[in-house]
Amino acid sequence: MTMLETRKSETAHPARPAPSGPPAPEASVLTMAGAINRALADELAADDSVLVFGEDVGALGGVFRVTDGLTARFGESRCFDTPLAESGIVGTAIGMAMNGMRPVVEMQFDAFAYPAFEQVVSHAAKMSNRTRGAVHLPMVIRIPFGGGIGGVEHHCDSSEAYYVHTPGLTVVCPATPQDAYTLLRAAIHHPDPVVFLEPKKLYWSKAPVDTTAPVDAAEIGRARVVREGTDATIVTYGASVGVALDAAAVAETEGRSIQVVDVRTLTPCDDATIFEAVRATGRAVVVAEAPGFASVASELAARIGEHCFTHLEAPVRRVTGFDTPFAPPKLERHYLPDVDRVLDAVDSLHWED
Amino acid sequence: MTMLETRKSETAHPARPAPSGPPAPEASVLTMAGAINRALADELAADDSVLVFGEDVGALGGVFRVTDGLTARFGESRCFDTPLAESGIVGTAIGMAMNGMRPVVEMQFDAFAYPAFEQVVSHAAKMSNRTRGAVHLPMVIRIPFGGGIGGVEHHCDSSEAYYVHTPGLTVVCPATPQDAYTLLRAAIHHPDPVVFLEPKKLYWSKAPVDTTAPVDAAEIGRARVVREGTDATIVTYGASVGVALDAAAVAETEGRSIQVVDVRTLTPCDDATIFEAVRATGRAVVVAEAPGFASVASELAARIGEHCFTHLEAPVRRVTGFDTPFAPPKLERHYLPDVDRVLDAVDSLHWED
Amino acid sequence: MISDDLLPRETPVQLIDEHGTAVSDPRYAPPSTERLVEAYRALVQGRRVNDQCSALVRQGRLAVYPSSHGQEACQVAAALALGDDDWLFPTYRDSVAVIARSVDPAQSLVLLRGDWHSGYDPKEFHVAPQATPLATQLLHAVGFAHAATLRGEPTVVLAMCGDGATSEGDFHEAMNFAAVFHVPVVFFVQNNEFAISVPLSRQTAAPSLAHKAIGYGMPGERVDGNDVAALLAVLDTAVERARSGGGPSLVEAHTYRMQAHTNADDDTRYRAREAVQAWVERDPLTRMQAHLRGAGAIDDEAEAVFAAEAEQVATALREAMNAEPELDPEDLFRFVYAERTPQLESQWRMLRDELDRAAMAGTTAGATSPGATEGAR
Amino acid sequence: MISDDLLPRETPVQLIDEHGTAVSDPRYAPPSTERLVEAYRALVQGRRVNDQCSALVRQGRLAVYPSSHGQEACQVAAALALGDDDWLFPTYRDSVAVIARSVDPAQSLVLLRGDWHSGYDPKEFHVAPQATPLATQLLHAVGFAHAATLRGEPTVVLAMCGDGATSEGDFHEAMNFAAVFHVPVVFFVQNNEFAISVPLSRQTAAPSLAHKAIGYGMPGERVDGNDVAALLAVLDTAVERARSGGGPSLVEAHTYRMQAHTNADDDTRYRAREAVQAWVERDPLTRMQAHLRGAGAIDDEAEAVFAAEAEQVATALREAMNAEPELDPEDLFRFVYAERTPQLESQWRMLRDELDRAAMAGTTAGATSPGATEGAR
Ligand SMILES: Cc1ncc(C[n+]2csc(CCOP(=O)(O)OP(=O)(O)O)c2C)c(N)n1
Ligand SMILES: Cc1ncc(C[n+]2csc(CCOP(=O)(O)OP(=O)(O)O)c2C)c(N)n1
Ligand SMILES: [Mg+2]
Ligand SMILES: [Mg+2]
Repeated sequence: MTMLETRKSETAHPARPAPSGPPAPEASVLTMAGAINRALADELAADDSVLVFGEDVGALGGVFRVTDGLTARFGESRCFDTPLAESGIVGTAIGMAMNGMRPVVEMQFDAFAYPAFEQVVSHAAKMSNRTRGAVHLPMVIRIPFGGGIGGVEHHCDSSEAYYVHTPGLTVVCPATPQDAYTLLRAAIHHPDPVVFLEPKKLYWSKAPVDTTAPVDAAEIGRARVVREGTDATIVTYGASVGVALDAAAVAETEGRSIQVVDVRTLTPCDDATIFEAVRATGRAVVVAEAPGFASVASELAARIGEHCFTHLEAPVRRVTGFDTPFAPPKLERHYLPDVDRVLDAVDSLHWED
Repeated sequence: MTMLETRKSETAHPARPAPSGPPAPEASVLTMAGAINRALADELAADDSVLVFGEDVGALGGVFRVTDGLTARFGESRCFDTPLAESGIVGTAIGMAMNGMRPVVEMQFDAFAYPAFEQVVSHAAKMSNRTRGAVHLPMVIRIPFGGGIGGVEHHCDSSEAYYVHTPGLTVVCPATPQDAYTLLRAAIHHPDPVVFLEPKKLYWSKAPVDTTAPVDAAEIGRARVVREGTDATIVTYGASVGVALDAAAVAETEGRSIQVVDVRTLTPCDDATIFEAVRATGRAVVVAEAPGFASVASELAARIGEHCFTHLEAPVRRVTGFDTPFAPPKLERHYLPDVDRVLDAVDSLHWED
Repeated sequence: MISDDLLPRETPVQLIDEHGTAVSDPRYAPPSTERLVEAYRALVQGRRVNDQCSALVRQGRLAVYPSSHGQEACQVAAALALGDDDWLFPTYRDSVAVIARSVDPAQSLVLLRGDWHSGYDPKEFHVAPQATPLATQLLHAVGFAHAATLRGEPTVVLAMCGDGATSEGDFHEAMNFAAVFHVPVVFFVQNNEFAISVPLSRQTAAPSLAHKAIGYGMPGERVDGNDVAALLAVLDTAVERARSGGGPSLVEAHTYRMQAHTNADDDTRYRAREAVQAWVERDPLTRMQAHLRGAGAIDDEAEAVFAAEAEQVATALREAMNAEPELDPEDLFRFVYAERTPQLESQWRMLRDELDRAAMAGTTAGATSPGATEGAR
Repeated sequence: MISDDLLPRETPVQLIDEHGTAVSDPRYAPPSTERLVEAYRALVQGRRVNDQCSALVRQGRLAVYPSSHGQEACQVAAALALGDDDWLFPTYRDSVAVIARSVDPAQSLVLLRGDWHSGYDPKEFHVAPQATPLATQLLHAVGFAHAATLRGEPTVVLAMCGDGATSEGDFHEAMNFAAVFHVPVVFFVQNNEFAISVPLSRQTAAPSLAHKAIGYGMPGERVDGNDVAALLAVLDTAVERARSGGGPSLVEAHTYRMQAHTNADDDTRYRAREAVQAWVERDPLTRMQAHLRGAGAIDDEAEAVFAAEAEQVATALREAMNAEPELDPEDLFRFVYAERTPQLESQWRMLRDELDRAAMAGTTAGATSPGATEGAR
């Protein structure tokens, strides 16, 4: 069922300023959900071929209210509800993209995107390659993902590993309202299918968002150092960026200077930024919520291990979800990577050497 | 469509002896397809609750003839064809396992297992956890996987990363007829769902198979050193084991002693055997066909990097499929890891130090 | 022509109308008065459980509750139509049916309370875990029934889903497998006119959901989903057909979701109050009450007994929900596999170590908030 | 009642019987003789292409070929029923339909030859890539048609699949989306009685596949799949309905797969020769030939022209297949994304470097066999 503990989350996650410099004077304070809503509205307004559809995205405005008001403003033909079938949603989006549209579809929760898996992996990801580039699929699959909202089973999966492993997909994951806005607009402009992962835990986090900057396609594929530091580097994304920043703040009180890299785009991976950051400190911790085995965290650890080998003072540590199904709400605090666990990992980075 | 280049493969892959010691006198020479067929037959004979079903597994005996003769021998109610729907196959197998059966289902090709993804990830993998162990699902999902047979699009995916990342699944991958027999019987006895990956390229490889040893549950979760060596360790599985052994043979002529570990069970991972092997040589190459990004190879590289750090003379190298959709038949030789590519990786292991 | 038998009637089967008056039907005999009294008793209890759960959500004792308020006739009939050895495959909204199959209400709410993913032993009650991913459980039901058939057991399986769930591919595959293998499954669709905010007209263009049955070669029937007598008669027939080797069938119950999808939903965004109001008159309880009173089968005294019983169930439920159970974090690792893997063992050791350190530092057990962290280190 | 219009007839529509005799139909007028001659010409060509391809497989010039031998009437009618601006969404077995839409035969065989995953530009011919994962393309077809509708374009989409594919969840979801959004799609099922080895009776228990239509609220029709006249009449009607805003419909053609599933299949394992033999008499070509000859619409001369044309196509195809095209390994990296990622660029550099080294060592371009390896190092 739809488990919406918005009230809970609304207070739990303090605002964190967008890391992309001081907000422009035009910036308004938005939640991440609001920023996504704004990005959708701005794209719907700018381009007639943009369409928004999925389950409950119309009159209801989505179970997270991300599409609130879009049908009222743009009409039933631009933002509409579909029958309850995720393969149907992604499959028809592919057909629409083949025919000149730029569909942006919503999967209601991460685990409910699995019925669409074949359409995503065997078609969305492969159509351009199949047709030697004759048919591109400019489409966005929005997936609310991750935990931290006290959701019941199937409502808190972190499914990014499935998508990043699939060649042909571009996978994006914002950690701030500003990035949610910026990256979603870039994703809608992107010529290829983008899986856009929205950290549920951050939907109600607030920050100033500049909506005036021109859409910059190059934002996709660009990681960002969101905190400078000299002793160790935390590489992370999504809701874990906040955990990493909190851990870095605690570490600072203990005399350790921790750099934090927000990966932002999971594929393609911004190796240059990540490797430079890790080489500068010589120590790395990768943090992510998903089960660790064969995950994005594994890939980041493996790449860093391979390309920064001679710079590393210690093994790359991973702080991830356990290799178990996501915890029930009352045990979720034990499951999710938290500040303590990140600091333990930092502690283990061979400081004695 | 079903692309069956059995004739081609039959000759292309020379027999390689089972690495588990000299064959018992009872051993008969079997292809891997034959060994799997034998394991199925032996389990069907031994246990009334074992059932085999899927697309074309009945009268036809499967598009790879793996289930040949089973319906004739055990009857329509033990080995039967289903309607053409993979979610239906896995979903009903779950229900059967809930009700005391031990279903062994066949997905016709790896990419055709994707329609069943939700049933695999949200149910097969989670039912035991969901019910606090009250409902176990002793079921096996057999998936012919990988390339090397000149198959067209969708017929050569290596999809293991999707399964190993999913907690609750046990993922097994034999590299020899003997292991196919041994591990499949163990998988059918296993109390939890097993994804059993059959390297298509090896279906017609032949070797002596001892079918008399008692079923040993502990075979699942056990890696094996299939070639001793002192200079570097190749960690691999499935069809790539043969490539690794060939590469090791070439390396030997060049004066390098290469150890080869066949992982056999992808989850749970036999860390002890793998780490011991890598620590002994101080150098490691991971080889697998699947696209490398966030793959089993990433995980192996990351774990080795983390746990063998102080023993490593060089970064862990990965030789994997490209991060592209699988190549069309005529370009497949460029795509698949081959001896040369493995040797190049070995060459890069900082020998100058 | 075979197909005529498979098509549903134009109007849903009804045996007792909105005023409690019996309606005679050419095909379905009304259930015995005894059975109707039993059903009414369960209806009263079901309504009380629904309303208690909604209250518990408001009090913060339950995380979420998808109420079947207004759909209790379907819930009760689904449970009562089955024998003890039969199996029920319910969804998240079917807690009342689960409870009517004698699962302890507190156990049935473990999922919605957030303690674990399911709270009862399916094998003890012959009730599968309540399914969240829509329509997936229909396939489990078919496989389950198929296994029983292969062993020659007389088990019948009743599998529930909503109108929205019929759009999923798994619905189709389950119907088809059931028909091809001719297994004893009754597919019971509660058409409550909404899938969260999406009305039936956006879900299907079919004359009715029961019209889907012919496309699989099984009979489809439509029934008034607020008439427990009609539901029992139709489901009894379907169960009997299944048990006697007649194969699967599809029953569509026309009912209405009287409350929001869950407490977290705001149904004023997508439906008019009058539409909801119109269904108050079709309430399954008042109708049966009027009928049984009219038939002299229940009186004030019987009603008082039923109400008291229901109140007892509610009280027990309240008390159970007010007690805070001790949850064991090690459970996260206990049931993933029959045998814990080395990886999970080492992950548990890491967590246990964290918990031990936190306990030593005097913080409460469990991973700690950022503030508490510093103390623990 | 609405549903009656949606049910198919008890027997498939037939306008020309197995002996070539015209049969009159209350609803469907026969296509003009001109159109039938055009269709016959395409049938002759389609048969020739099928047989040429099977020969090319035997000669090792084509990796695999799923022949539509015996199903050419369906193939031809699917292509001819559409206007130039309409779109066809075919499967792996529909090469003849693709070619009848004027895709160069050699381009249509790129997939099956193994050069690439598809060989023609879908936008040039208004033909989607031939789909391998069953039933998935039906959803693409629906989305494609929906987009056209939203822009007010008159495009009609004809989406093909086999009897086996109707069991997939995507079939269901496509039918349902099409009906709910009332989009101009004709679902055209070639029921050739087999899905590889699995007979129709194991695929469905429905009275017919066309009976599924009513479950979505669209009309279903059954047609003799070896009668190109009936096929044209029925598909024309369905296309016309779609174009004029009448929404989607489902057409089931009863035909037969005369050969094994592909050359790699051995159909003696699962069907009797007599069963296949029985369908020889219903061959779509001989029937149309007899009819047109009887009507005096074609004579020896015309037949000779058609045969010569078909032979030309076959010759061109043979020649194209005998030429070994130069394949560029860099293509592996070119089309994955519109812009090559840094990772793919470095992977291509690695491969290029291997190729360069191999070339320098005098081996042929491409990754090398173990034997050649040593030389290259
Ligand atoms: C596969 C899947 N997709 C989406 C959801 C989210 N979801 C939960 S309930 C629901 C609506 C279900 O409607 P219906 O089947 O009519 O049942 P009802 O809630 O009315 O009882 C949705 C979309 C889900 N649980 N599973
Ligand atoms: C999703 C999926 N599952 C399995 C297959 C393998 N497969 C290819 S063709 C085929 C049979 C298809 O039968 P049908 O739909 O009747 O078409 P026909 O081959 O008779 O034209 C199967 C099982 C596939 N291509 N896609
Ligand atoms: Mg509903
Ligand atoms: Mg067929």
